[in-house]
Amino acid sequence: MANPSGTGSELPAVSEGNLHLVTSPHVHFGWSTARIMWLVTAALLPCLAVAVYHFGPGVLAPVAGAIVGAVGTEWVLNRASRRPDTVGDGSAFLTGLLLGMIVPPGFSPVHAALGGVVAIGLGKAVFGGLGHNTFNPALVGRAFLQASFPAGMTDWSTAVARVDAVSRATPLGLLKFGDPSQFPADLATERLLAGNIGGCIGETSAAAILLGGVILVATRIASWHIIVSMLAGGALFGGLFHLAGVGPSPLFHLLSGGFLFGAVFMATDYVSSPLTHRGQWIFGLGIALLTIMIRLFGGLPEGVMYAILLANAAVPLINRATRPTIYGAKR
Amino acid sequence: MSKQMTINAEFAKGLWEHNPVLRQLLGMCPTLAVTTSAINGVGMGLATTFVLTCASLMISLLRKLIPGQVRIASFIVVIATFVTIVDLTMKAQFPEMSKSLGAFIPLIVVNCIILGRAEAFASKNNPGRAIIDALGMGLGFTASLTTLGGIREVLGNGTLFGVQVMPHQYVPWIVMILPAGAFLTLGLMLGIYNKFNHRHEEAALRAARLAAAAKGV
Amino acid sequence: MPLRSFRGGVHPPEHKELTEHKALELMPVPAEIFVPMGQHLGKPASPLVKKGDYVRQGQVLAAAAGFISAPVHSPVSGKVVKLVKGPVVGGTTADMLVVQPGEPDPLPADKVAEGAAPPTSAPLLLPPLDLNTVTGPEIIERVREAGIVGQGGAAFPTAVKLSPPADKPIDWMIINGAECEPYLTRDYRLMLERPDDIVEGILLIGRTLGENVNLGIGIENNKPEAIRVMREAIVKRQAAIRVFELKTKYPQGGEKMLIDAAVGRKVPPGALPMEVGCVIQNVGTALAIRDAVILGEVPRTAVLTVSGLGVKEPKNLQVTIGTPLRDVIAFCGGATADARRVVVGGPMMGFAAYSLDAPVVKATSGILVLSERELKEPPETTCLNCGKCAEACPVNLLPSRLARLAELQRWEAARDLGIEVCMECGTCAFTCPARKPLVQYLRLGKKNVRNLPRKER
Amino acid sequence: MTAFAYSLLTMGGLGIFFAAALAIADKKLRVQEDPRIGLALDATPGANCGACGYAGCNAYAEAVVLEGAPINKCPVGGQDTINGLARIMGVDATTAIRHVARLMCRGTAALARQKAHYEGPTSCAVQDLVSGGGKACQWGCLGGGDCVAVCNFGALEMGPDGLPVVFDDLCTACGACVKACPRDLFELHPIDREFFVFCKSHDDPKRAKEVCDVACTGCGICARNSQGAISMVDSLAVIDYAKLDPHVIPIEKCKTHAIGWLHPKQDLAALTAPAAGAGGAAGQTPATGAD
Amino acid sequence: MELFGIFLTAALINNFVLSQFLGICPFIGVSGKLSAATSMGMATTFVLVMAAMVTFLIQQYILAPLGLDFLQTVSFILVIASLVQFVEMVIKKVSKPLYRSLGIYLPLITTNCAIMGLCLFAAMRHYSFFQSLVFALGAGVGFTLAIVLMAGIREELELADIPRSLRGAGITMVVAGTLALGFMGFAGMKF
Repeated sequence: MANPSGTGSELPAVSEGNLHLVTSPHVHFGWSTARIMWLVTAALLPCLAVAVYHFGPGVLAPVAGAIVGAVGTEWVLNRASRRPDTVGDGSAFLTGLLLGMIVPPGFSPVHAALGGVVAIGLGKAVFGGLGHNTFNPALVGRAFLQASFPAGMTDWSTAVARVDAVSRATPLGLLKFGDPSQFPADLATERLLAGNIGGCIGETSAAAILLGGVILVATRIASWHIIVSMLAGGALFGGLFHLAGVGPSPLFHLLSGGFLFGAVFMATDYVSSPLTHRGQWIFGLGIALLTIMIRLFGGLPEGVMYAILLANAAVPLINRATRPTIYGAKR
Repeated sequence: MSKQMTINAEFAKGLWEHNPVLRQLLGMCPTLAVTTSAINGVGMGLATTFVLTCASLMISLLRKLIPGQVRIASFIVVIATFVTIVDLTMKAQFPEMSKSLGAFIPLIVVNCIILGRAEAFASKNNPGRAIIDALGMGLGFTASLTTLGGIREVLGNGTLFGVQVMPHQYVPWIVMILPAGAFLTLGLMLGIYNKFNHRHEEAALRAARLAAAAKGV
Repeated sequence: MPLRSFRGGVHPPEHKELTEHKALELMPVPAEIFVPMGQHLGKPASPLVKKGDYVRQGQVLAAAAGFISAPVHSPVSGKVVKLVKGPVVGGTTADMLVVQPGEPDPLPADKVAEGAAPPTSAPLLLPPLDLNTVTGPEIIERVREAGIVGQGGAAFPTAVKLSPPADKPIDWMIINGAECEPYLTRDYRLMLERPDDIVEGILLIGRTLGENVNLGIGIENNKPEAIRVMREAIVKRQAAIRVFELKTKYPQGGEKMLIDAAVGRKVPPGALPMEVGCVIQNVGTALAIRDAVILGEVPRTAVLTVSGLGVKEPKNLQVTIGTPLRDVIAFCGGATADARRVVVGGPMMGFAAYSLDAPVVKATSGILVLSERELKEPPETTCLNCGKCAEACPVNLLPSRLARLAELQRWEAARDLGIEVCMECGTCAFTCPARKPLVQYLRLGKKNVRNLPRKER
Repeated sequence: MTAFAYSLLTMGGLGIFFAAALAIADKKLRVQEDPRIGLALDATPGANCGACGYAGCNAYAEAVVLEGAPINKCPVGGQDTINGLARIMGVDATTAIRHVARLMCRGTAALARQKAHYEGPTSCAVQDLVSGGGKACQWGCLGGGDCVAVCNFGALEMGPDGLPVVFDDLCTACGACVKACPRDLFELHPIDREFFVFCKSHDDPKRAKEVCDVACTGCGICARNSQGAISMVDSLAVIDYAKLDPHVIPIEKCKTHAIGWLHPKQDLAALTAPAAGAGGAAGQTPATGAD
Repeated sequence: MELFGIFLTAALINNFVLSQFLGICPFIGVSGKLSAATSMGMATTFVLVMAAMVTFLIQQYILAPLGLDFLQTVSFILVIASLVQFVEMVIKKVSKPLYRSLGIYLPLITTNCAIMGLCLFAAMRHYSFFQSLVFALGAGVGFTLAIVLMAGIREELELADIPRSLRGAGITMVVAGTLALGFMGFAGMKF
């Protein structure tokens, strides 16, 4: 009958006034924003490694420029607007790295840094920071660079290249402006996989990108729905036109240019992609269609970036159209 | 609008406080379209100011004669007349500028600033005030356009009023003279303008609180 | 047979190993108990005793105050010391009677001489009823009299749940043995230790719901032993009770999820399970009903799991209702040095206690003392729109968006997106990498949406 | 000359044609609208705060003109709006006494106890859902600043002591803070009213004293000495201002200083000084009802 | 195919709003709500087509034969103003909520340079009747596309934590700029 406890003094850590009052749930999956960002960064390393192998260590200069621009802007703007410091969550670093991977190998580091500033400043900070941006910040940065320095952004004759083969026009450029029959080797599948072709730093080797993609999907960071729908869309639309006698084979569409890189690393950006799987399928197919249209009928050799930016703009409408049916409700 | 402002205030309000571009967001189409260079901004601004001033004067003079129901239509006819005058004059005197401003000279006719001032101010005030108001608004418009054009010209071409101002190594950001650059620059300009005003408001609020606190003791 | 489940959900670490092998233990009655008048959903009961009264175990302390209410019985024999407002879990304060367990005062000599029976502290039981002859209405009446409430968490008065309106025929009564909340092993232990009594309870509940009701019990497949034992007990009694083996996934034990998994029916938004002809009862409730009918018992103790890395000796306990949390934790060896939070209920839906004086009540299913080691709490960042919450939400909502709408006080928009369907299971907040307090905002939103003027849909 | 004539003809013809078409359309399609609505809208301050009980200034203006809603519903516009609306509607202007918001709690961080470490969003409405938040008193100010957030006029600010401060001059008595406070601690009072019960606690005396130094414990001493102006409602003193004669209130008898003057003379200074650490701190934070 | 080219150019490649800067006022003013933006887009498209037809007739059969090209501005604006007023009356009669949501911007269609600009361009480029029609339709679709995309984004951004000084027109401009960058992908598109 005796009070078995005596007093609360036997409970040093959870004594009165020391209890934590928090809403349920009291356990957590344990993942954090920072962890996701750094894991994506890690998934990008194979691409970077291949780039260094093919283009030489000089490619690190524009990459570093973009990262410095992005992280520096994040830090400065946080300071200026008296918001909590968010450099540590890795998102600005990732944006910078992504941007660095999608400029030509010999791109000016200073201009890359400007791209980083634009990516974070106009792509993210004006919307209120991480999680609010409508567009993929890295692509905003790149679109800005593409429009600002059209010559620099299409100059593949990099001085840093170790192999001659890589300091050439991109396969897509050859297809659009050159005579593809004169460069059959550049259009071969195994070279597209290995990446010893002309192109932006991170996008040349399909194999390295796929490895990164496997990492992202296996860790369940990226939605495979977006990647698969975009690839399926590319194969479908590219294939249809190919059958109709327009354009190269669908496999070439998928492996060349920024298609894979866009599918794995750009379109899967959480913030600027749809919430639901159904929406993600529409999103991926839409990007694929736009890309193929721009590649085949537009004035530019490559259109992945524009396609993703335009699809980003449509995400609110897609989200609205694909709102999940509430459990038990009738459609 | 019950209180009469001083002539100075009437003039100055268009420059900053009620700046037609930055505050009232009027006349955005020419603002964005023609500001690829500072000189274009000046040209467009002055052309608009001329139309605005003449139309305001005319409408103010006629304000008691025009019946209410057809006033908008009459205003438009008056404005269109002056726009045609400007258009023809510029074609004759400044053919180059007229070319670079293109359709946006005749489009002054649909510039909301002009109709807006006609409706909100000139049709309710005497000719003197109407002219002051129109001049203020017109110069505010011109100043905004010139600033925007200047920024875009410097960054997008390395020049200001045609004079090279950026160092030789500078690679111009072509995007600045493209449509996207116009939107982005104006967006940031609006942000900076608002930031200034917010600072001002916050300071006023702090002062008011201090005053309230002082009185409370 | 494929495993039965539902869309969405998560797999939180179970930690059931801490207590699943520990047999139920009876905890001694503490020096003072605190019996709240409101231990159920609905109106608190109204006290029938006053300060200084001597009360017997099982005596009615407070009467039900309305249809959705339940009487409160004294868990012990002893003296009513006072009526106070004391701390409760999941709320601020509530009225409670403080009872000091003890023997009754001896009768004065003259009364003894008159031949009066000496007062006793033995439990006051209701007359036992016969399992084979008792009728449905009798059972419901007994359940109401005994003040039995649902053991599943919401503490809804069971008698009300057993009296569905005539226009809602019930054809499935399913016992919820999923126990999907991590840490908790109470239902598991009850199934292992009292399977025959549970079967009797199920049959009794079935009798209240008419001739055509099918009976079943759903158990997650992480409790194979419980599934085996229950199957044996059912066979032994030759009862027509189906055992549904369910996939282990949180919140498998949510009413809607259980119904979906077991019989494949979806409860419409805003409706109760009876809308689709189902009634769900908890294992503990079935036992309480059985004891009330066959033994004439009223709820005097609560069976609960005391667990978490912050308590020295995790246990499954039978605790006198009204025992302060402090005493229960102390009985389990006290808290460790790195204990940070005391949670009453499961870790996914339970409430953090702000005071260790708060008492155990009828529906308390667990007391968790969580330490720093298991409270993984990454820093909060802004929502990344990653959609993991939407993927996990068992009722197909967009929690991140609803929470943001609630944060911005846009109640109408939140209502239009179905915030009222949310059952606060915590799945979304569990998976959120941005560590947003989603449940808190959803709760805020639901409260304010309820207060919105009704709009015809 | 021909060009001139043609111009005249063309423009005249076009003008007449469209004028006629519009005139006919106007006849056929006209929607009647009371011109006074626009005028009434001009008379409102345009803050769209909803304090009048309508969906915004436009809705209120419509209600005044079309449904004859009372013209003194707009606390923000005050007498100006009333005068304006009176002129438009042709009715007498009724004078509104200026009101301001007052916080009925003095439980600063130093004077009121905490019961647990609350973790989560600071917003009061959210805190209140988690067992009433960290503050031990379940009636008092949570200090989350919901009132500050909803104030459109900058009239509220969180003070350093964890309670919001009202700036009388800026307060328009729109009532937004009254609605926002989950604990109903704000009340609108005439600006010259200085005497209040700064507590809303219905706790029993023991608990009230336990959780906060400045709580109304419900002892009733003020009521007994108030000649009927103060009554006790469920352990809380309530003032009937119609009967109140401030000079006979024995507020010095209130041990916790829960009842007293808005601008304290001595009553709170003595109590706060040791806690605040600096003498006279109470006098420097004006008009707070919270020092 | 040539008509399709005109349509595509007006709608995407030289999008009226994002690359020609026509119709910016309603683009900023009415893009706050998706429903209003949709109706604004439709109303504008309707007026565009009507105006293109009427001004074509006036240009072709009155101004050009009489050599009165200098009256273009005046007569066009008169036509447009009357048309818009007519549409306004119809909408006011048909749907009060629609009228309210479009609010003060309906009269502003008058001063919507998209309409005047379209008529001037069509006259300048000597489009035929059908070409003008398709041009107007393309411009209308382009305008609707831009304003609907923008409205979708802005409704979404209501949940965002945008810096105070950029709220409203500022962020709209930045989004429009990024959209314009995206639309550059259509440059040079030919079928």
